[in-house]
Amino acid sequence: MKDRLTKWRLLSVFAVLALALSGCGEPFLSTLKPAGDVAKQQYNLMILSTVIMVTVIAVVTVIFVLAITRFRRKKGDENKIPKQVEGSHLLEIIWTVIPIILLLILAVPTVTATFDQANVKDMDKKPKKDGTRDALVVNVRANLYWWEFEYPDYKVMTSQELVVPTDQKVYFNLKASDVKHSFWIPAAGGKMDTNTDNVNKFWLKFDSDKSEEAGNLFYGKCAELCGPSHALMDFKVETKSQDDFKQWISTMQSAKPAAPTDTAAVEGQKLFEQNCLSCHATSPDDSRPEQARLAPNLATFGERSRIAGILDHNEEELKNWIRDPEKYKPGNKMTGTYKQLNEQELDQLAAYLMSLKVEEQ
Amino acid sequence: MSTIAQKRGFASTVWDYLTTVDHKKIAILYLIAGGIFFLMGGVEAMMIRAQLAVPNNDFVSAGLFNELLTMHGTTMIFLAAMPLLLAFMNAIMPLQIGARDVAFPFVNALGFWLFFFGGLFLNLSWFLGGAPDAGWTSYASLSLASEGHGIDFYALGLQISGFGTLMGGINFLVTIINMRAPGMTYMRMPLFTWTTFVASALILFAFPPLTASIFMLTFDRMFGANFFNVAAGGNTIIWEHFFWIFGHPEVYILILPAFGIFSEIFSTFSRKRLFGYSSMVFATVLIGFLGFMVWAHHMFTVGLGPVANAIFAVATMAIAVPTGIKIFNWLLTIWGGSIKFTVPMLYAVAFIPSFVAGGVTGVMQAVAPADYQYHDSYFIVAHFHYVIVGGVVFALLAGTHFYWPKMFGTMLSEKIGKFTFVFFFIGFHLTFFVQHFLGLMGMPRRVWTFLPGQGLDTGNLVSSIGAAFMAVGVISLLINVVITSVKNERVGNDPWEDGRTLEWAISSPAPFYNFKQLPLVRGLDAYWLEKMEGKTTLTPAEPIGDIHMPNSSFVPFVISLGLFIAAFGAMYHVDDKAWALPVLIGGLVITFGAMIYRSLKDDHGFHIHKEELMEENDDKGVKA
Amino acid sequence: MQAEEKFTPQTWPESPEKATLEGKNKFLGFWLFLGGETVLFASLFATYIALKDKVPSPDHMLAKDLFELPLVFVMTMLLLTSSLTSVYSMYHMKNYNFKKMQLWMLITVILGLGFLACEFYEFHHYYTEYNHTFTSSAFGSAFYTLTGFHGAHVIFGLVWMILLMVRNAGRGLSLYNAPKFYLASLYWHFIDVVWVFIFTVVYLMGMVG
Amino acid sequence: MVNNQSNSNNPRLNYDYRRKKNAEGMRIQVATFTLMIFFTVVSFVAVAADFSKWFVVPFILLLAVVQVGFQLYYFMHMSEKGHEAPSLFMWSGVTIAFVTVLAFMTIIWW
Ligand code: HEA
Ligand code: HEA
Ligand code: HEC
Ligand code: CUA
Ligand SMILES: [Cu+2]
Repeated sequence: MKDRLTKWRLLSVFAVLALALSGCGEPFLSTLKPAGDVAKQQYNLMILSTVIMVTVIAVVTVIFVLAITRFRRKKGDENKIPKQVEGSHLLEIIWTVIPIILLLILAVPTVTATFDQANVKDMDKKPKKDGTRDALVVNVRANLYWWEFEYPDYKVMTSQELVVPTDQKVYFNLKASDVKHSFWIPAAGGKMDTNTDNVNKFWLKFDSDKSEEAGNLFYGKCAELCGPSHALMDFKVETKSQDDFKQWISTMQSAKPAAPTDTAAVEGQKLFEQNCLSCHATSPDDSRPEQARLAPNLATFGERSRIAGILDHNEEELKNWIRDPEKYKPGNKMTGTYKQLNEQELDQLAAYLMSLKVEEQ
Repeated sequence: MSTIAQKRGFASTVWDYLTTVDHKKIAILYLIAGGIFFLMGGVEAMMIRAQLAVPNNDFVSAGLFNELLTMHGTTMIFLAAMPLLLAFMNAIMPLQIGARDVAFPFVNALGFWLFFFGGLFLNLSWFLGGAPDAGWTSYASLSLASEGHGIDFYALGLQISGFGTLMGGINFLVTIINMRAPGMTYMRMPLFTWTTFVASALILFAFPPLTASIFMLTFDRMFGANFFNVAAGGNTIIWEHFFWIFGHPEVYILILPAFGIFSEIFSTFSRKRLFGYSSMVFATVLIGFLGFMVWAHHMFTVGLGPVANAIFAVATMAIAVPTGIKIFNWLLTIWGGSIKFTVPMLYAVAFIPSFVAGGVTGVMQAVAPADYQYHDSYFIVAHFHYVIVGGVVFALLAGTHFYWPKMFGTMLSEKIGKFTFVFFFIGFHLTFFVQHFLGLMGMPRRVWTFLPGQGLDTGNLVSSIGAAFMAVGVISLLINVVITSVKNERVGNDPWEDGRTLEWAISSPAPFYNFKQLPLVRGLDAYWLEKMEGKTTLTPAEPIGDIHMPNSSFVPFVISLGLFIAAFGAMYHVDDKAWALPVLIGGLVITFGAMIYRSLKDDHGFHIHKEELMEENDDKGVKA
Repeated sequence: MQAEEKFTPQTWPESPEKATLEGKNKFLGFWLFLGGETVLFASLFATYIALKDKVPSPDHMLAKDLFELPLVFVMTMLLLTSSLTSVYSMYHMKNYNFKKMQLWMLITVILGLGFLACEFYEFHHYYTEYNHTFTSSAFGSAFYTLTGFHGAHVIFGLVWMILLMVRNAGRGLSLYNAPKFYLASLYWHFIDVVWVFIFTVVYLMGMVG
Repeated sequence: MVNNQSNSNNPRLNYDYRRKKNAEGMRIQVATFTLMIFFTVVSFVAVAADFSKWFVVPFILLLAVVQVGFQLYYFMHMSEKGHEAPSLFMWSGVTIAFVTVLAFMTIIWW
């Protein structure tokens, strides 16, 4: 009877906590609204540890409050000398053993989850004859302040916006090309550093229902100080059902170079070729070597949700960005690398860039 | 007094402090210098919070923000918290063990001046082309990429002040091992002395890895080496390991002395001996030991692999056990006591729930997979400010009030002190509690600004308001200090009336030779034992005799100054400045010249003669 | 016991380095310092091990191609022997024989100088023959930092001993300077301890691959 | 306290004894030295003789450790009394040194 009572109590603590915590944050960003297996497992660990910790705090607080209320020096006690107690073996054993037990309870799932989340064996399974594998692999390259996502098995490349299928493990190869960054999609799971020394590997999974709640668009962050615009090194994750994703891949693979019809855009294209093409590519199958890929691939630029990861996606902001990128992302690598542009040229460039689309081509 | 005489008085006071080797005066130097750095770090924190109060703010620029956060962290840890703790160690520890002096008075002074010049050098970066901006951790890829001289200031400044700290550590260790009064066995040492001992041992072993890696950073940036240059075969993870092999013990270097201060305060104001003294000692040593085995918990996301992550996760959790032992021992110390809520006691009492909250989030972070979420988010910021501010800074504030009479002979106002406490306490929780949730909601740390529409606005505003409360608290403390110093009401040996350890048996402040006769220690809480037997003074262990004292010396200042000068040479050497190399060499010549001078010149110190001691008929020292 | 007191071999205490409080403090403090130095050198060793043979391109020299055992053997013998001579020096100090103490310390210094000369030759050789420099690769940086830190310790130890000998030449032994001589000799032994690991880990293991 | 000098108050009586003890100690030192030289030679020979790497590396490391033990305990007198605190701190240093080196050999692999 008593047993059930404590169990019930514990459960309700869990429930209340989970409720209180999940009231927090936005579904596209918060770790408290886990949208996939990894995040969920981590969330469960967070809840388990929080419950233990709240218990610890509660015990300490109770003893503490009792002590400071009951034993305050009262009027008339000025000369009272309390009994000088040396210690108590029994008590000391109790408060050594109980924490050890609590920590063991915590340690077991910790170790299991650690190994679970580091399991990327499928990634290294031999590619099939045609060079592809079952596992979906994305190569992530972090750069001062932009992200590149390459789908090596499909020869497709995007920047700033990662596209992933739902309900399927997505494996990542992570590295940085200049300084260290860290790849973090809070709602989908914990972060992993992109080192300059090596390639890190991990996986994430996106739940379709949760993705829908988040509007199929998650926020990604750079979580390692990397310079002035570290705070602005955001990216977005677009989730698609597996079929839609396959569709998307094949559209990307067959994307034709943009052929604008609008006169302004045609002029813009010329300008772009003169000033910008040395860094930016406009087709998703950019075959240049990594070192030559100095800037985000703009093949899908017209379909993005943000400019440079942070600005609203419209022509006005686009022109602002091209006019003075430094103002929006201090220390970025684009500032001052192209000629001064007048308003008309900006309009033309904007028209051209906005016409860069793959899916609605 | 004529103005001329006063001026000379001032100049001679300054000279006195520049050359002093008296641990009590060095303590005051540490207190002042550390206090000033604390204010600077605090002002930097206020600017950080001002910038983050609202989204898309442009109160400071992105570059300046990175400088602010780097200098805030570096200043607070290296130049404020640690030196302030060293101040209390210097002021109190030798008195607690009944020593006339520290083991190496000269080295003690040298340690201070190295710290001081290192800190000065670091902070001059603000005026000489920009402060370091790669975070206090200064991870290698970014710190090599960072332009200007900011990181050079960081490397050289920390190197110099690090030497100073190392010397301080060795000095305290030898003092405690060799200079205890008769009868002061290890297991009768007050807890603050014990924690000083363990923290000093941590300094001894934690600083060398930092020294080594800072040398590497210096060589890479200034002399063309390739330790961290991946293109030439280098490896940036080496820096991360070294930084944390140092960095984790460092946080225990900070918290252990804080624990010591609280132990003294709890037993004093509960009028009870410390509950479970021997397990407290044991826990202290165990924390120190474990502190060296867990550093990779700062690197869970680096990609060390599941085996390393699992091992370090479990090892980290283990530290909760000895820390818990301490917490419960304190609770049982006040349990059944007669608690008097003085200002120091208020901080001590507030420390318990605050620190436990911070400690348990530490254990949550030890859960490696969950830490993939917490790492480099505001959750971490919340964790470490809970333990550092709720632990270390509370201890510093408590210690300031508690030991003020012993250091200066006057009592800080309890009224203003309570005001300070209330504002600081409320402000602290306001500022940092919400940061847990900001982190969980996806806010990375070290961000210069944040965009609206991510659910982060309210939390940040609350946090900034809290910071303002803390500032009010700190300012009221400054006012308190000024008022108290102006009033200058002298107090006696044992102004708190319930002092238990040796320092409360001698006058406030202590005479420069500390104890006229070395006391005989007959148990834990030596002075309390005597008081319980109705005595007001200690039992002497020796007849009055000549006391040997060290001579003052200007050499420590000069040695440190030399390194300070040399650092400029090393730094500007990169810019191909013609004067840089001569300055580097010149500075080193000054340093080594002063060292050689010191070793060639005999310095036997001087004696205070028995007769002079007998003449002083006041209550200083021990009466026969 | 007073530092300034005059002694005869008969009254000279058994452990002169620890006979005064100052001496005792110095003795302990120096040992603690050596404990810290152990960790410092361990850090450099760890770095060396991690960066061994890490070079930007294949045309750089690796450990195997670089090191020459005969020279290292000579250096090792010089340093090991100097460790023994410094033991002799301390033996005579304990017997209150100032002259012999100075003499053996002088021999120690000469052996140390011999070691340094070899090391300079070695570095020079790598620089000029193999273009293996401090800045040429991560391997080079780690190698020169480890061996160079050791070399700097040798130089410091030599200067220290020479200064002690010169300064005290006319004064004889006292409880004031005995601890100083003792510490210098401890320091010298520690330098040898480090060298034992350097020749094993850097040179011998470098040859093995 | 433990490391007080022992018998300086009756020096004459101890003089001869101490002389003898010092000389005896010196003999041990020389013997130690001989062993150290021997170990060194063996190490160099083992490497020069081109044995298998898997044998040589642990072997010479072992010899180095023993040699350093000799240095510390005999040349630096750590075996004598009055060295409790030094050995405590040296051993702590060695422990941390070992952990550091171990970490750098195992978890920095790229
Ligand atoms: C004074 C400073 C201090 C102290 C004392 C601590 C104490 C602890 N810290 Fe903290 N820590 C920092 C300062 C400190 N830390 C700093 C500055 C950083 C960030 C550095 C940076 O990145 O810039 C950091 C970061 C940090 C991390 C890395 C997070 C990350 O970046 O991803 C981790 C991970 O494990 C951690 C863990 C711990 C643990 C387990 C303790 C433990 O020692 C806590 C133990 C205490 C308790 C647990 C409470 C009392 C115990 C009981 C009442 C018993 C019962 C309890 C249980 C059964 C749980 N800390
Ligand atoms: C001992 C260590 C210590 C202390 C005491 C503090 C104290 C405070 N810290 Fe901080 N902090 C760190 C160590 C510390 N900190 C570290 C290591 C980092 C990480 C840095 C990094 O990422 O690299 C950090 C980072 C850090 C951040 C995160 C920055 C970021 O990631 O972008 C924030 C943000 O809120 C912050 C806030 C504060 C605040 C509000 C206080 C307050 O408690 C401060 C209280 C002090 C005052 C309020 C003083 C006020 C003084 C006056 C008003 C002056 C009056 C002046 C005169 C009369 C001359 N700190
Ligand atoms: C040095 C090479 C370089 C040149 C030349 C250059 N850019 Fe960029 N561009 C960059 C980099 C780097 C970024 C990423 C900036 C960031 O986010 O920090 C970028 C970002 C952008 C973006 C936002 C991309 C996105 O994915 O959201 C646009 C749009 C853009 N550039 C347009 C232009 C135009 C138009 C020109 C020519 C007039 C140009 N760039 C010339 C390097 C360059
Ligand atoms: Cu990239 Cu922060
Ligand atoms: Cu830590």
